[in-house]
Amino acid sequence: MIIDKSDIIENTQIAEGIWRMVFKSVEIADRYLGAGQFVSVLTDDNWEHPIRRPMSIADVNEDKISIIYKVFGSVTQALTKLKSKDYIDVLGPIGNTFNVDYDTFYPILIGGGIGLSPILNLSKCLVQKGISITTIIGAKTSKEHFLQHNPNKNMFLSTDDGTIGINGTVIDALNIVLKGVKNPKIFACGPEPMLFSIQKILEEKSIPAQFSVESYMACGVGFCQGCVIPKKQNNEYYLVCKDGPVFEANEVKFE
Amino acid sequence: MIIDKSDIIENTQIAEGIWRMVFKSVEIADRYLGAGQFVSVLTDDNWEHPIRRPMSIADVNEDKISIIYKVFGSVTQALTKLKSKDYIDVLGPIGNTFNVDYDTFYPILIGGGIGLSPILNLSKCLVQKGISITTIIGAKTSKEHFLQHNPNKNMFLSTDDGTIGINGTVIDALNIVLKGVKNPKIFACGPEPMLFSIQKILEEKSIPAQFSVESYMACGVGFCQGCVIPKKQNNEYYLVCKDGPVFEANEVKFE
Amino acid sequence: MNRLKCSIGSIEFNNPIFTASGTFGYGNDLPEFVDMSRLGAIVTKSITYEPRVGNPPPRVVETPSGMLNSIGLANVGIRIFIKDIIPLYENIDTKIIVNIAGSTNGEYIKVLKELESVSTDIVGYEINISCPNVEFGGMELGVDAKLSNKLITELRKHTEKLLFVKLTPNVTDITIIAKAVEDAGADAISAINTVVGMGIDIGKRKPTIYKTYAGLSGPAIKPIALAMIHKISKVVSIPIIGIGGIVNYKNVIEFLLAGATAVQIGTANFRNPNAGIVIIDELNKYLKENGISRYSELIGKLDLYE
Amino acid sequence: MNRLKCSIGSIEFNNPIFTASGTFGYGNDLPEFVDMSRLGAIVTKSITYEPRVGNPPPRVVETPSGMLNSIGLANVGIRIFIKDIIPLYENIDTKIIVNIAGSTNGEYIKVLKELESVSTDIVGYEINISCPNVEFGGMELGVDAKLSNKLITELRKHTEKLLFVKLTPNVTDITIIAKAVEDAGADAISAINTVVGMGIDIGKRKPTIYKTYAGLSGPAIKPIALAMIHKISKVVSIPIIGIGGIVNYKNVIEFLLAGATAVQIGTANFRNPNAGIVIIDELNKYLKENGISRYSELIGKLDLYE
Ligand SMILES: Cc1cc2nc3c(=O)[nH]c(=O)nc-3n(C[C@H](O)[C@H](O)[C@H](O)COP(=O)(O)OP(=O)(O)OC[C@H]3O[C@@H](n4cnc5c(N)ncnc54)[C@H](O)[C@@H]3O)c2cc1C
Ligand SMILES: Cc1cc2nc3c(=O)[nH]c(=O)nc-3n(C[C@H](O)[C@H](O)[C@H](O)COP(=O)(O)OP(=O)(O)OC[C@H]3O[C@@H](n4cnc5c(N)ncnc54)[C@H](O)[C@@H]3O)c2cc1C
Ligand SMILES: Cc1cc2nc3c(=O)[nH]c(=O)nc-3n(C[C@H](O)[C@H](O)[C@H](O)COP(=O)(O)O)c2cc1C
Ligand SMILES: Cc1cc2nc3c(=O)[nH]c(=O)nc-3n(C[C@H](O)[C@H](O)[C@H](O)COP(=O)(O)O)c2cc1C
Ligand code: FES
Ligand code: FES
Repeated sequence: MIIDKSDIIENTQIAEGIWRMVFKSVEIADRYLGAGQFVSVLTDDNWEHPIRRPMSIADVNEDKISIIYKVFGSVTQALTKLKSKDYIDVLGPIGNTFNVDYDTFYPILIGGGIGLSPILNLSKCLVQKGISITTIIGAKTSKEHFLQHNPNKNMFLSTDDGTIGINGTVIDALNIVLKGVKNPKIFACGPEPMLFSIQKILEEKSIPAQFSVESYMACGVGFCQGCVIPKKQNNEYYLVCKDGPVFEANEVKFE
Repeated sequence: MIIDKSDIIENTQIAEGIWRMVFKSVEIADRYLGAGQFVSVLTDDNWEHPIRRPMSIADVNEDKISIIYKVFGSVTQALTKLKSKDYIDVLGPIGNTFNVDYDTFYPILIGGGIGLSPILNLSKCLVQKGISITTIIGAKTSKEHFLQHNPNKNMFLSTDDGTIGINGTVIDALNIVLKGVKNPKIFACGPEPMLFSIQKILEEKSIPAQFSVESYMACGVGFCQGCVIPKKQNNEYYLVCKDGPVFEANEVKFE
Repeated sequence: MNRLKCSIGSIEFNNPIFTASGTFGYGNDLPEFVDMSRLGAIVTKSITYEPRVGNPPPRVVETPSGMLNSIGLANVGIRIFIKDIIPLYENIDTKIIVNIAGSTNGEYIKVLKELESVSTDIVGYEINISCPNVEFGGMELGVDAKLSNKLITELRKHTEKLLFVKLTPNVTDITIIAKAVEDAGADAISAINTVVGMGIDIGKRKPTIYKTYAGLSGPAIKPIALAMIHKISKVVSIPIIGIGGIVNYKNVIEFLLAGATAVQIGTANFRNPNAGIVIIDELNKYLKENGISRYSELIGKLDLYE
Repeated sequence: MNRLKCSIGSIEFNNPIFTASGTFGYGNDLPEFVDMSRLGAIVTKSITYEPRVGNPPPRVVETPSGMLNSIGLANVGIRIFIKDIIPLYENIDTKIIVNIAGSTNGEYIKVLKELESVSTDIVGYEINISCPNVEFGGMELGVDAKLSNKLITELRKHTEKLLFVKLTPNVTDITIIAKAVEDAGADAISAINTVVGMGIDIGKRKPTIYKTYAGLSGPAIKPIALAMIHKISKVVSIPIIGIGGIVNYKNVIEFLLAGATAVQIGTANFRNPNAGIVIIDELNKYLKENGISRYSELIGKLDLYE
């Protein structure tokens, strides 16, 4: 892990309210371990927003690192103002990675909302290795999608309003996909309610899964003890930044 | 007075640490009364710096308004980042104007440090009217000057280190200039110690003067009662934003 | 439909957005572009019996997301206020609340009585027992439940108009003071006044404010204000006027959810004298878009975790 | 020449820049790029007798120029601390101060005694009587001069190591508590802990922190901290460790001028775990450029207006 003032190479809108930023950091790329890890960014010297913002790594290509972000509030809004040649202050890489035992299982990847970054990253890695997988990416409506629905290539999009891909949530898509595969293992990232629903379905069907989870973070380095998520087995907590962000689905509890 | 989101036309460095910004505001230009008035600017939606920054009007040319600013701290630093086509949130025009009874007096204009904006403004107005004046502009060193020392045209620069113009402060320059004129009246703007020194000299010599003074301002509109300067005659205060910024030299007290 | 109608005691306000004392003058001398009739009410700068010139400069300075001030209750005094300013209120239909400060109980009472003795359109008084920048009437009075109760009990006897009491946050337990002034007959509690703070100019090695200590306001103190209002709302049944760092309609909703019936805009007026009016428009829009027919449905509607 | 040498009690620190409790872990698990040996000292996360899992999330949230936290003293407990963490300190030469918290006087004493019973390189203790996020050991203890005096008097009996006492700002008059703990034998006063605050998520209509109330830290509270430190410095003669919103060397100088002998960096570590080290370098540069041969020349050198 390192803090690097990284040069921005690209920062463009790729769907409604969704942006991709590519920046260059040899330091971070050198330390990068794989899909699941994230970085934490600072837009500028402004102390109105003292806290960094965590962003999953969507892709690492040599020393070029991509993140995909949704414009939520002030800081993501400020991110959109940055241009190539500006720099961004990045802490990373942070956290652990997905562990895909693809010899035993058939990987189904699910990304909901802005949870798609680590999923796209993982998907690309697995495809490059020639492993066959199915990917499901969900959004509210077609405008928020920047990928192609392509069931032939096992790439399923879903939209709540049915404007593209499968009409419904990623859960609906998952139920369809599950019918056609054997020995599935799920790798999912997305909003808590989505992970919670997936958790319930998988428990019923005894399907293993790994989740990349979110939690409000003040530091990203284990200092603040802020980023907790309850353990399933007892009343203790995991730190998402140190113990995660990737957990076995049966390790974590959603409330 | 109005608040206007004004388009920036130009924002360039003109000397060491000194910038000129020109922005367009029909609304403010319409209400502008003359040299001495100022505006108060807000760089952006950032609440780390809740308070506007007052800046004297250096020039009004139709709907184009110029300010000249020195990079002091965070906000003036942030100002330098703005480019033409960006906008700036401006409150103004604020305050009163110099009152130059040039029929009776010979105007000597003195600007020290960043106090040169209203002086340049006044100087241009008087010259355009064909009135003969003397202007003295002081700085620490030649790098902070962007004007030409031109005694033939009654334009004197001074520098503390003698790197351009008269070696010394504006007071040294004033003492030289005073020798050659009759019935002088001084119009000055600059740091408090400078105005204080001028005040003492003029009192001795019974020369009238008007000062444009500064004070820390929270509102610029008379709400906060923050921008006070002591009255000379009693223990009360003037509000610089409502009663000033221009005062007769014998009205105000420096401590 | 006026979604923003707001009642406190017997008075109906057009909306719950007021301007805070000391941040809007007396309401008589506004920039041309401010239409103050849109505001729910204006709370005047604190009025004392004698005129006060206030403290030497520097009186104000910026801090991270806030500002410090020590104005020292500069004001024209009650006589000039009655003679020169009150008559101007006849021509406006914004509701006026006069903020009163004093150095002794007697001074508060004298000011209130002077105001009661003239016929005015003033709808009420806000009693400032919380100014951090004077000795009495601030740190001594406002932190002592008994003294506060005694003063408000006395003032209550002399007026039937609205009586707001403005509390200081510089106290171990604000709920005790809140309870004491409710018991004394206050119609509402205004909270919070500024938090004691200090700034230092490292170049000059001097305080940034002449009086060394000053009052902190602005967004920086919003979390402190929200906590105090939420705590007060648990112990009193009179309305609370929420104050502290409000700069947009979202902040207003935070204060409503915490338990405030109305709010006051302070520091934000310095950045934009129209801040209150912008907020009224934003708030209306929010209510409309969310199908909320009366803003008051939001008051205290906070869903705690435990 | 070490311009930054700093003495508190019998201990010499390399410099007056410490990290604040709860913002740097136990000092045992740092990002690779942090060279903690550069720091004057590390104050550990608060240790209690039993391990504590802490509060449910959300535990932290940003506010304007600050943040709220309610971690709930999550920590490994004294036994694991002694078994697993203290041995690691042998391999480092940064000075360690252990912050102690408890739910009863007895708990504080038990934790201190456990630590005294093992031979360690720890140079001292910081007694946290100011955590806003637990009932006792926070709001009850730290706001009561008698209780505070009693606890510190007791603890003093059991150790000759440095004893810092960390005070809460959530009190009407912090100088009374400061005096009480000085009288009890404290070697230094650490001030301030966080200010009670609250945030509200208007979308969810819930508090932003699970426990409703939380502790405000960061630049927003710097003016409050400076005022308190300046006030404390007028009534005590033991050193003060200034804490609250320090993010750069200029802020450190403000605290020194206000009367602090050393400072602690808290929230700034979250933005950059190297914040303290950056500040040490900046401060050294400033002293050099200004021809100041010992930083301590700045302590309390504030030139008041009146
Ligand atoms: C491990 C992790 C990976 C993430 N990856 C991505 C990603 O790839 N793309 C993406 O768009 N978003 C991602 N997020 C969420 C992202 O951090 C927030 O959207 C962002 O911080 C919002 O900041 P804001 O100032 O725009 O909004 P704000 O108005 O500050 O906040 C809006 C919401 O964002 C969340 N948020 C804000 N600050 C933080 C924080 N410090 N830590 C965690 N959550 C916060 C909160 O839920 C908050 O309510 C990730 C979060 C985590 C924890
Ligand atoms: C009537 C008036 C006219 C001015 N005209 C000019 C001008 O034409 N050009 C120019 O460069 N500067 C002018 N100034 C000064 C200018 O406002 C400050 O330099 C600027 O605010 C510095 O802001 P900052 O954030 O960069 O620095 P900061 O770090 O915030 O402050 C540096 C210093 O600037 C001064 N300052 C900061 N904020 C204010 C404020 N709100 N009101 C008054 N002073 C403040 C203080 O002395 C402070 O110590 C004028 C000031 C006044 C009162
Ligand atoms: C410059 C200034 C002057 C103030 N004067 C008064 C006053 O005279 N009487 C009073 O009761 N409160 C006074 N206040 C406090 C405000 O009314 C308000 O309680 C406080 O500023 C917090 O609100 P804010 O954060 O929105 O500014 C003053 C505040 C400021 C900033
Ligand atoms: C996340 C977090 C956890 C904290 N935990 C503790 C703690 O365990 N014990 C303690 O005495 N202070 C604790 N504090 C308070 C800090 O040590 C410090 O007093 C406070 O944050 C103010 O300093 P700052 O503004 O530099 O952060 C904590 C602060 C934060 C932000
Ligand atoms: S974000 Fe601070 S411990 Fe995980
Ligand atoms: S700046 Fe507020 S009254 Fe002048």
